[in-house]
Amino acid sequence: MEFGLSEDQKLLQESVRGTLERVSPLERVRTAADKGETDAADIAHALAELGVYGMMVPEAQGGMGMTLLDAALVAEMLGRYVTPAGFAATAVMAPIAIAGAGSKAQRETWLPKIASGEAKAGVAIAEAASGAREDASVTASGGKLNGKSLFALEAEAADVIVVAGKAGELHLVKGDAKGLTKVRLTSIDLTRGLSELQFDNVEAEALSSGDAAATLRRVVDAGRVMLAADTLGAGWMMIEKAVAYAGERKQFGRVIGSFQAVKHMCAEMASELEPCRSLVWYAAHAFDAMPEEASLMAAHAKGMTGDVGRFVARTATEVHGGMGFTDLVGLHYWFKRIGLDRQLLGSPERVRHEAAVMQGWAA
Amino acid sequence: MEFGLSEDQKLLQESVRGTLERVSPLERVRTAADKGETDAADIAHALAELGVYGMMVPEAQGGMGMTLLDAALVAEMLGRYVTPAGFAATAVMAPIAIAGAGSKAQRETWLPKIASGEAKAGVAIAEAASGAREDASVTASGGKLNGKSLFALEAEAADVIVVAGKAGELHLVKGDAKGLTKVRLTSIDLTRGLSELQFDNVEAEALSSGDAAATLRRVVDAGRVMLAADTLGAGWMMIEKAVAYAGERKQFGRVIGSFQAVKHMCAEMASELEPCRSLVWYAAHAFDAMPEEASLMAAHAKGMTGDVGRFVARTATEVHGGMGFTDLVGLHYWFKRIGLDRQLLGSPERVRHEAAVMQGWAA
Amino acid sequence: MDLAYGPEYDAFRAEVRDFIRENGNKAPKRFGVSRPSEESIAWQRLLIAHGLTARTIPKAYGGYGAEPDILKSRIIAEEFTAAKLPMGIANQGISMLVPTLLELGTEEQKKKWIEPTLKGEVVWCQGYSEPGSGSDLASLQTKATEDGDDFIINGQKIWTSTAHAADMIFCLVRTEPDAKKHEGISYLIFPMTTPGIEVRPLKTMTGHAEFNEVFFTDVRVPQKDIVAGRGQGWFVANATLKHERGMLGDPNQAGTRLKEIADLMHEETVDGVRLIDHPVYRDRLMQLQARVLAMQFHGLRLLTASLKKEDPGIARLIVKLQGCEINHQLAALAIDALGEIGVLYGDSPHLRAHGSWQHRYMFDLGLIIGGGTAQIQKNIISERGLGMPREPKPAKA
Amino acid sequence: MDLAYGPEYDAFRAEVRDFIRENGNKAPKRFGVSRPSEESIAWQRLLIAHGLTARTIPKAYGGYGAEPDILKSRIIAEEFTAAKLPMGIANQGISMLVPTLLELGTEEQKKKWIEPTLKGEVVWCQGYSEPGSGSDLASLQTKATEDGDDFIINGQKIWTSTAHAADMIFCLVRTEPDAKKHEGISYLIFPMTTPGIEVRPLKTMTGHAEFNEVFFTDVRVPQKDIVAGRGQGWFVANATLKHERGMLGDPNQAGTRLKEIADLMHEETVDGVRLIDHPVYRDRLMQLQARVLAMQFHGLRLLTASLKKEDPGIARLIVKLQGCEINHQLAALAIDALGEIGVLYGDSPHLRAHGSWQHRYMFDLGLIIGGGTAQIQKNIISERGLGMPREPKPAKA
Repeated sequence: MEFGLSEDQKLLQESVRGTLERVSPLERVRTAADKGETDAADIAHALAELGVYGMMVPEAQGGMGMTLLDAALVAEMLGRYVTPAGFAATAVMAPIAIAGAGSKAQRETWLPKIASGEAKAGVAIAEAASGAREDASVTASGGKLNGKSLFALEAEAADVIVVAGKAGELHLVKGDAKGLTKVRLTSIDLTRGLSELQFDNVEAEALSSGDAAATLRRVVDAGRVMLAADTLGAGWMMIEKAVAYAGERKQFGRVIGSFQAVKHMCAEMASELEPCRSLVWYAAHAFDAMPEEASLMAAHAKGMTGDVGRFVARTATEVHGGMGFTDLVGLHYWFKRIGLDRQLLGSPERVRHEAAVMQGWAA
Repeated sequence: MEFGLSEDQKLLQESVRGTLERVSPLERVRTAADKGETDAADIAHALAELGVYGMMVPEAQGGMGMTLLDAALVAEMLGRYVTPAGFAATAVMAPIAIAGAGSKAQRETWLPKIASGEAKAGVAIAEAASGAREDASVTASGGKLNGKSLFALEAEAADVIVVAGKAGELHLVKGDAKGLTKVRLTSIDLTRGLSELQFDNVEAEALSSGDAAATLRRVVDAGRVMLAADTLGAGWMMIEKAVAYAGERKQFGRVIGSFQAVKHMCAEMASELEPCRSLVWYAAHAFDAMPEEASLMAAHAKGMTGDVGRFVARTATEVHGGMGFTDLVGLHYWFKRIGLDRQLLGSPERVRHEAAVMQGWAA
Repeated sequence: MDLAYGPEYDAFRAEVRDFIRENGNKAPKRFGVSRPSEESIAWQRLLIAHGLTARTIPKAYGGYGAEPDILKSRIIAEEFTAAKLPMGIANQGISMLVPTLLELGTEEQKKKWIEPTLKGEVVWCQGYSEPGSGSDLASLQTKATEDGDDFIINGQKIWTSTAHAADMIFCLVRTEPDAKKHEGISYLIFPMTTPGIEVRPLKTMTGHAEFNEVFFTDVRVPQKDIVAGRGQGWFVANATLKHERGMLGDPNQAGTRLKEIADLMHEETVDGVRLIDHPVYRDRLMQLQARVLAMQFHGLRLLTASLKKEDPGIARLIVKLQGCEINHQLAALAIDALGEIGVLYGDSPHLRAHGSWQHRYMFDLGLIIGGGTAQIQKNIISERGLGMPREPKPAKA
Repeated sequence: MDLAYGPEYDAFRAEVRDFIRENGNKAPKRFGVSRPSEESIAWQRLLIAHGLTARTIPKAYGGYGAEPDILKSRIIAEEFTAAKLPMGIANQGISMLVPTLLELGTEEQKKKWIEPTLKGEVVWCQGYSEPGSGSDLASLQTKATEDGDDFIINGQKIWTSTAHAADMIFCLVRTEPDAKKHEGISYLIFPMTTPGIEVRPLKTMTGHAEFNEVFFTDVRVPQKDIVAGRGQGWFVANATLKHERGMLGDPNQAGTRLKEIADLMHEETVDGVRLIDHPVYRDRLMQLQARVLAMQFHGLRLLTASLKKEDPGIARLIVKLQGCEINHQLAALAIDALGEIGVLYGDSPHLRAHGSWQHRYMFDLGLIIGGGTAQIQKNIISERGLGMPREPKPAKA
């Protein structure tokens, strides 16, 4: 019985932390945001050296076949350092899709390249995960895709994209396929890549070797856990920054961190966010070891971090007073990262409804 | 243009306040609660002398034909002093029902007696106002009522009871009618009377001179405004008590009211509750002067005071620390009064749904 | 209770409507972001001439010279809002400097500054906050040292909107270093062209530079350009800050926003289902509607108190806290219901309302913090509104 | 991550199940409200004999004498909960006094008190809080004045559960009036039959007298009945309070409650529609499910930290605050969804679950306040958990 991180996992997280502290400091994030880099090459290179792109790729395809909990620890650090680099789609969701429902050829074509970081993968499943807006949908016919998918993750410069079709089936599309138009969507969070994909008779391969619907479910679950972990990391960084700022900033002759109101704001943030860590860990572990609980726990992890994240983002900003509202201290990068996490792959309201459905509590 | 109380209204409220301070102090409330008195004779007598039972009775029937805003001011004071006396049903809802849908004979039989306090009236409309629990309903056939109605207000010792039937029609039943069984329902709030009415071929007169459905709507609206005002009064008393306690109680060498956390709790209570006053006033005034807005405003006044009331009741108790949890300071009488207000005649969730329906925002 | 305005005011309302019908086409299309456009200035003059703005300011100082009448001001506002017309120039010179000079300025100061300010010819900025003095404004450190008939100013201000475009600044500086902190401050007015002033734009979380930082290096200002005397600056500033706090959290604006969200929830769908048909979002909308209505009626109550010259007590103190919070929550609901569309920003495709929901969500958080943080508001409500004790002074360490 | 217990523990679990199967029928039907019933005492002896309670307490003092093993304790708890069997006697003597004596008592004290306490023969109450000393326990005023070999005790305690039925009290008294407030307190144990003790029931908002007040008038107690020496009482009490705080807000209890509410929402209807089909209530249920699950897994995390003898840091400090709040919110949801039925109480017809949702709603609010108010918890979390500064001491007025 051990509900906690192994020594290896702690080492993994520390090494990612150390690397990101070096390659993804605030100044670098700022430059990337200003330039519109959502997958900064230098940072991606450092991540490749750490091997994170191969974490979820099976060993048979040159990856490390690690667990979703391992990936969640990385996602947490990426959130902590608001790192402008792809991960959830290319390193987690796409490999799960391809390993889960790809043919041998598909697996062998893409997974080794993804594992090495040589190829990047995007994921276009927003309609399945969060519901279709603007009636977006992708339909397949005769090996060709038509329609559009909004809010594709890390797809802009991707070599290959996993696309969910209207019936819940999965497709693999090359990033440079003819008839595929990628339109960048700019969100509040300039550290991550979102696009609209428009399909005009785009050649696609079906990902149909396994149970595609079950694989899509796994992809969504994994994505939700990644976003939950991202918020966990970003949220704790905001708390630490708030505590540090409150320990320096003086007003009325005292550091503001000695005012009970400020202390209680920090205490409330910590006591709301810290239980999320256990839920994220459990959800990730369930994905790995207890598949029958995985979807419920992923939904709850996503929903709870979404709501708690909002509270933390707002409260930490308030603790910073006017400084929190400026661009000077850059706190808003975390605020916006958490804001994006909340809305992607199912809002708290939606995932709670799904959680009810899973338990037979809603139709 | 004047959105506020007239001098007469201020005098009315002050005179009710003065009387209740005298006749309904905490010790009296406690005795009444211990004895199961929910319409204490001495207090009812004092209220009769103030003329409150005739407020909503038309002048033609010996009443004063006052406004619902006047009645709300009285209700606020009754909440403030957690007064164990009937009012909302006997002095407001029943007169509105009888005056609105009663025949000349019915009006002249009952309204003068209600106005003088000689007769007391109850109201059994919970199924229409909050939805039926346990499939309770009352059906009429050949001038006889059958079925049951739960959560009847002030009905136990009433001389006459207004009963809503399954189709939204209204009936008048004598308190001592044959076949009528009244079962006391004990709630957390021992200052107010709730009962179950069981009808076994009970003789009833239809209240059918006007538009019964519209009258029922008016009765519900008025009742909701009364409960909202009750919570407003009870809530402000809790805030005042919390502020006073915090100004006396010392811990760590300071009065606790000088701790920022305690001050902020009090500030939050006040800033949540005080806007409710304006909403209650407006809802009452709409009932009197802008009937097209009346139901929406009554619903919102009930819903908002229900939620804010819960926050105030809980927070004021917390400010009192352990003392608030004991019976010693009697704070719980207010806590429970607010708790009952919240659940009667439509919960916040239900009235919000109704408010959406009224605006065509929900089916 | 009487929500009608009565015949005199109905007549006045008719006059305002006449004006709007006849002149509405002259309203500026381009307002000017920092400085009023020529169109705006012409419109402002027309409004003043008809008593529709600067209404109660004496003619001698360029106003219309009417008696104060809150209802007439409200009627003007209601009609202009209904017609979707701009009310005239709104800037800190007009809202804060002019009332201050009227109350506390010398005759010479009034004569010199009020008229051109009203007419949009002179643009002001406000030099109050400093990086080290936010909630604790009285601790400000910008120094004004005597040098003959002048002061030499050194220091830094922050949150100075329009500083980059302003002609003049009204500025709090410490002139009496040895006095108690509240008593050592003076209120000075001087041109932004004075040598030694540097303005740097201050970008906020919204991505825009809505504010500036202003740096003073040996800025020389005549001592006579003080308002209300040396060491009086704290009291002058509090008089004007009161105006500013009253402006924040306008409940009618919240009503407009609520309506916009209700419309949006009728138009937008997810999986083909309208957002208004999602019970959980709808319930939030209804909760907010109750709160918005309550604050609108609360506004009527405060208006009535003003008319009767009664002190509304705690009812006034809660407005900023409640108003800003409700606005923030409204924006949050719009964002949430919009799902991923709700996080789009900048010039993204699929943006709704130019990204204004996200902008408001962030800017309203700025307003919760600015002009007295929510924590300071709660201190004020508990101390002044509820009579609770101040925190004890800390013992010297 | 490994949520399995492993073969050794699986075997242990099998033993526990065997015990339950063979002896479950001996579990007491009547527990005794304040004093354990005879059935309870017999059950307790049986459990001790099998190492199912008092497991790690040395045999010499009446326990089972096993090595501490958190997992085995957990397995016992899991199996007894699953079988809906009582775990043995739970009272403050066993949970607080026994660990204190084990750690700090003299050999004589251990020999004399632990065994009869474990066996339910001696019932204790706790004399810590005073009317004037709630959050600020160290300010307690009950005086113990030396008189020869004795102390003479005068003062008052409050929140003393089971005082009316207790044989003994463990009590904090001020023995050193001239010492600093934390250093002048001693921990004394004495019989409740000592002359001069008066117990008055303390009714709470729930309508029940779950607690008492205890008054001391010239109560004579031998000085030797101090635990851990004069002036050490504050440190002794903190050691035991830690146990109490850990007990509050058990996340598994919350899981049971959540399940009960989900069941209730499936059974109860309004206008014929099941409560579970009301999206707004259902959404609240789902929100609470996430929070309950998070705290359950948080409990696993703390358990793992204990197993590894690691300090879980802030993770431990938040348990009371979160746990009590979630329980309170669970009760609130049940009440709200039940509508008017939710406010019924006492012996009313139509009552659900004997009125326990209302009772819990109020009692859980008491728990939020008791054992360190939410405000004190937040002070602790910010100071010990986040390293934030203490509030400065106030200057002398």
